[in-house]
Amino acid sequence: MSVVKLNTLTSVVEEKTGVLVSHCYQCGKCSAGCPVATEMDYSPSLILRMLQTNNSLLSEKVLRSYSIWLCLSCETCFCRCPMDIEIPLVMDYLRQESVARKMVNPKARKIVAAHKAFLSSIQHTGRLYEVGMLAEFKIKTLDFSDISLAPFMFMKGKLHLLPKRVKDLKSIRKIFSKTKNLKP
Amino acid sequence: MARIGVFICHCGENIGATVDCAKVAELSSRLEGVTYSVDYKYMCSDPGQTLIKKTIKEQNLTGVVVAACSPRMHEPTFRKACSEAGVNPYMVEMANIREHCSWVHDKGEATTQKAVDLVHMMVEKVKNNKPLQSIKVPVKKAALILGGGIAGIQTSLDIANAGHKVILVEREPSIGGHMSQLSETFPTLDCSQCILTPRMVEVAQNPNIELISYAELESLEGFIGNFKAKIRKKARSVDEKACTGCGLCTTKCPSRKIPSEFNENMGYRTAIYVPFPQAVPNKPVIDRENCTYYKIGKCKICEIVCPTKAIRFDQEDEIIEKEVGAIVLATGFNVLGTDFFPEYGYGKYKDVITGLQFERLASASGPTLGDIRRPSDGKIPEKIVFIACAGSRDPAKGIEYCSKICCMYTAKHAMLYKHKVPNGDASIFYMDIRAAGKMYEEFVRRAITEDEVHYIRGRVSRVYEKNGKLIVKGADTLLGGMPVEIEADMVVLATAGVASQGAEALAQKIHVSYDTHKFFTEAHPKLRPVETNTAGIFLAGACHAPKDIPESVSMASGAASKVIGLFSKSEMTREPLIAIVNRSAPPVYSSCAGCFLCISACPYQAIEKEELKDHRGKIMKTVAKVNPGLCQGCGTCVAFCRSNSIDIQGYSNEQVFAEIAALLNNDTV
Amino acid sequence: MKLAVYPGCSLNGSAREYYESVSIVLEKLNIEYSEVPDWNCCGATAAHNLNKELSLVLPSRIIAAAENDGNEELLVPCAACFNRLKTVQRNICQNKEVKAKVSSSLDQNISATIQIHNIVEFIRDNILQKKDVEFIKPLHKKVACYYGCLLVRPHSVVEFDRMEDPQIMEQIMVKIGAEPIDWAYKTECCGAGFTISNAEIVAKLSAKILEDAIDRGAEMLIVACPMCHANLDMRRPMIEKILKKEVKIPVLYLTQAIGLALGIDAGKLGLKRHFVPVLNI
Amino acid sequence: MEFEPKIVAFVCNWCTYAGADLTGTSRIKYSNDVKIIRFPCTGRIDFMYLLKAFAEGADGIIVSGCHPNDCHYTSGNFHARRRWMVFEGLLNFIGIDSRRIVFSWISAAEGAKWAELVNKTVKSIQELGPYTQYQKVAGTFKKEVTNG
Repeated sequence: MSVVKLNTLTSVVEEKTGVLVSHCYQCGKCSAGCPVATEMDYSPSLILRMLQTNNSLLSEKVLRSYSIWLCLSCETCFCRCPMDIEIPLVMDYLRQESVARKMVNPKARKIVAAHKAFLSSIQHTGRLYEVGMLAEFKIKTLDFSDISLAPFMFMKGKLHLLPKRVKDLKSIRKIFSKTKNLKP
Repeated sequence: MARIGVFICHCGENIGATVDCAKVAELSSRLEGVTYSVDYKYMCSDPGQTLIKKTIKEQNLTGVVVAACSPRMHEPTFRKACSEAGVNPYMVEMANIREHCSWVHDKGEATTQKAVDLVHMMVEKVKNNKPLQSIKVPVKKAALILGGGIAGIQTSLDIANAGHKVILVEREPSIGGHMSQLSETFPTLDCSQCILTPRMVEVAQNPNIELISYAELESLEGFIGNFKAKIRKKARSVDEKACTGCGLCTTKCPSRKIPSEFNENMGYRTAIYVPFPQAVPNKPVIDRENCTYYKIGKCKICEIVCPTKAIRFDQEDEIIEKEVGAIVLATGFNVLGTDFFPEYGYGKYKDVITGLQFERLASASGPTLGDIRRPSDGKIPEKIVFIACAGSRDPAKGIEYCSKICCMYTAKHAMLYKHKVPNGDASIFYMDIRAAGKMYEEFVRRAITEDEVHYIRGRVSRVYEKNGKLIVKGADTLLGGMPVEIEADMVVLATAGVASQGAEALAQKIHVSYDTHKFFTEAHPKLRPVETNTAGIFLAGACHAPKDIPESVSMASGAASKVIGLFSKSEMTREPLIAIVNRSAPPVYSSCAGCFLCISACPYQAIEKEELKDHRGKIMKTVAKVNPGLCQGCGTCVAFCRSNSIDIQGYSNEQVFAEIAALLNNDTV
Repeated sequence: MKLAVYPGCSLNGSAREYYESVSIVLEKLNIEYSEVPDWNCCGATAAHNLNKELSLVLPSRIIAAAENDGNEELLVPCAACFNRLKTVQRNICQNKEVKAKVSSSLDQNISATIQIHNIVEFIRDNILQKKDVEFIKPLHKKVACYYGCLLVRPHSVVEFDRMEDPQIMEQIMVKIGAEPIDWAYKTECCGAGFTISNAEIVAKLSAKILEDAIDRGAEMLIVACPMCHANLDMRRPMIEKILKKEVKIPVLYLTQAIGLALGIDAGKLGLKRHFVPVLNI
Repeated sequence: MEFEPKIVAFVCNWCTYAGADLTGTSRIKYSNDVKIIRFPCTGRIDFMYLLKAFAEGADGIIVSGCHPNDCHYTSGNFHARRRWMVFEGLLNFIGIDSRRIVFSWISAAEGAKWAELVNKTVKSIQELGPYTQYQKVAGTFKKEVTNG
């Protein structure tokens, strides 16, 4: 006896992550503990509530929200949730969905850029090449605010000019090709 | 030749929607021995029962099968109906085609076929049934009440006032239970002790009530109407008859720094102590763990000062045996501590307390004489935060159920605080306000509107201490989950109500069933709320589930009326579903070989040896004999018997074999 | 038991002093180990934010490499990498589909049965009981042990003791002669992956942490995560702006503190690489 | 189509039977290949019944009663367990596949567990396939046990 599910964002989230949004009874404990809730446009509990409504307009608001990108994956919400709802997993999925549907919140540009720069660096060297990563990030975002840090980092020997590569780069490329990589 | 009638019930849609009842009736009519079969919307209804009675007479049936709900629900109903129409009630069986069929399978051929099979099974069983006469047993008209909280007190008084003997057993040195710890009670705000203590005194003075305090049930034997209870009366180290309760000993006792259980460890007591001034009985107890004499062998100051020489250091536990006809469980509940909640400080912050501790602070007889003061430094809190559902509705860290009483007592706590500290600031973090009860909602509204208690809908994520303040990080979900941070002086957790410790052990000792949370289970969730599945044992109060005072009291009176009903006859009838050892004419007398394995198997000592004599009185054979008064019909002996000489009425070998054969050979229908 | 260490990218770059101190402390404790051969990045926050599958496969390659090299134990000093590796291991062991997916992407069947340790519990198990280790220079300091998120959460994955108020670092600190303080921010988030992408938030959160530590009289912070260190150490200028005061409290890696107590020279422990000078030790 | 095993469940009236009632009250669906025979107590169950059931064509059997210590009659379930230990050895000895008999404790509160047990058993019996071997020898058996 299987119930036919609407193909809403909510049902997809529940299917892909295995997290049951419907279990949330809106106690708000996640929002209470979230370190960045004050910066968010919608608090974690509100995001879950919006998903619960199964309403397409609200679903789009969720995907366009800044909140999903502000989430630090610090897991505080999950470890205190009385209903054991793994919110960070939901956030992960929503982020990927919002990129896929080109709905990334403008304020999150820098964050996404940083993530992408990071991944492309790995794709090319197998390891994080900080200089390359920073450079790409700075160029993409035209944000040179704390470029001043770099010289210090060199002085402290914290930055290598040349990347340290993984020898067997093929395997890395392979991994990227096999895991439907999003264009960096 | 058997003439069996089969009656198929639709139970409205419950069965009718999934099982093709007409077809079941049609197919069963083809079964050998079935003379009549019919389906009907509601068999248990009055017309339904009349239909059965009418058919019995018209078809002069010898046996009846009713295919409907679980026999645990309506077997008595139909057996009664049939016996009124002249069929022996034990010639009636029920096929469970609702709980075990229509409700658990989807509509379809297979489900209908299963219903037919279940009917077939019962038809074959009935063919092997024998008419039986119910057994009469005497009833001992005395009741044993376990637990002397408000529920136990109410039950005892009701039964005693109906003129029956009552033995009230209380684990603690005094009766009164949790209610005696409360300050005021919702929704009337009248003082708990003022309404409770008179009842406690009544108990002490009622000639029909024998109060055994500081005691626990050791063991229980027997069955409804005829229980034998052993009660362990713990050594008080005080001769209760000699002691006048003058209290001199407690004032002179040198070890004074023992945390007081009655004050939820917020006050101190002495080693020889009375839990609280209005205790009943008002006789002290020596707490041997903490008494200097028992620890190092000297002191005995209490003995020296006692004017009536009532101290008995050598006193030992005493086992008291009682015969009772009924038992009422009123063992109450417990509240969780603060230490199981990591995010609220693992119990390391002194000023994070439980609701029950707050009751003691607010109580005029409490450690602070009614002032609300912080346990840490005795300051009066200017900002206080109450956290509802601290453990309740929290499958992750607490329990999934709602503790029911917290919404109300938290509102009350906030009110009491505001009355005592008018300029203070009280906030309550809640998820829902469950105030269903007479004048309850009004009470909560009063807290919000008149006493200006801030209700914030949201749960608290964390509490931590900083510069003597408790930082409470919560959220307001009505503002979209906006974080709310409060610097409080004191935090009160409405911790969950859970089963009292030892509940599981007790349940196992007396064989009543209990749920996953160790609360005792009632016989039927709706129709038999104060009975257990064990005949003669009843439930009162919070040992069944968290309850407030009025609910506990009404449940207590309910249980009492059940007991009084049982005691209204001097003997009661029991189902004859018991074991019997076969007998036959000389020279065999019985196939029993006299190995008496059955005696060792019987949990009720219901089997004894019997000497069979010939007409000259010469002993021919010694065989087993079942005492029908004691046998409970578990049938363990039957499975043990190697010579098939002992069998159990209603579940005989013939009946079971017939059932098995019927179930597995459904090709006939 | 053959032990491998997975340093991860930070410990090779911005947090090299952490690796330096880890290596030298392990040496001092006579614990033999080898680096995971030809290791790659675990994908960090970026991967599980943008590409779930990638975030599963990258760490598996590391686990596989360690296992293929015949190791039974894997020490991961970086809390972030540790968390990723543990998460993936749990996924592989509990979910057949994941296991299949990962194996195909790696062209090999991965068992993922290797024991993965974080630095804190590893040090506890190898120091607290040991009699022969000598702390010739007890660290007579009031220290605030900062665990952050990834070491202790989620409990179901990392199974760290007492997630709301862990005590293991404190036990270690007592052992090396320091005095751990009781404070409120030991498991609050510092801003983690936003180090470069959202410095404002990092500064805000890190400021709260440092403030509480200072208010309660801590003389230094002890951490076990390169990201936490970067945020608490490198972001000082912004933090000082927020708190409107100088904040000079140094931030040491757990292994650096232990190293000092073992009498190892500050330079060898990479203490000179910190932005906030570690004075008078 | 898949083979539908015939499975008989011998259950105690106080725990498992009530538990199965609860499964119904909570409307939890389960396979209809299992049919229940009600006993006052698992202690009542003479293991001859199991042989009888196999003889009559059962493919699998469930025996279920109260959890240890919860027996309505103090110790019936313990007797049943002890007897089962002995009996299992006998079964293996005479070559009856004891995997076809599932022993379990299910309380009156465990409705969901009953549904689980049924479905699990049906699945495992389906894997074992129909049980015909024993019925061959059973003819003689029937006579012997039913004369009791």
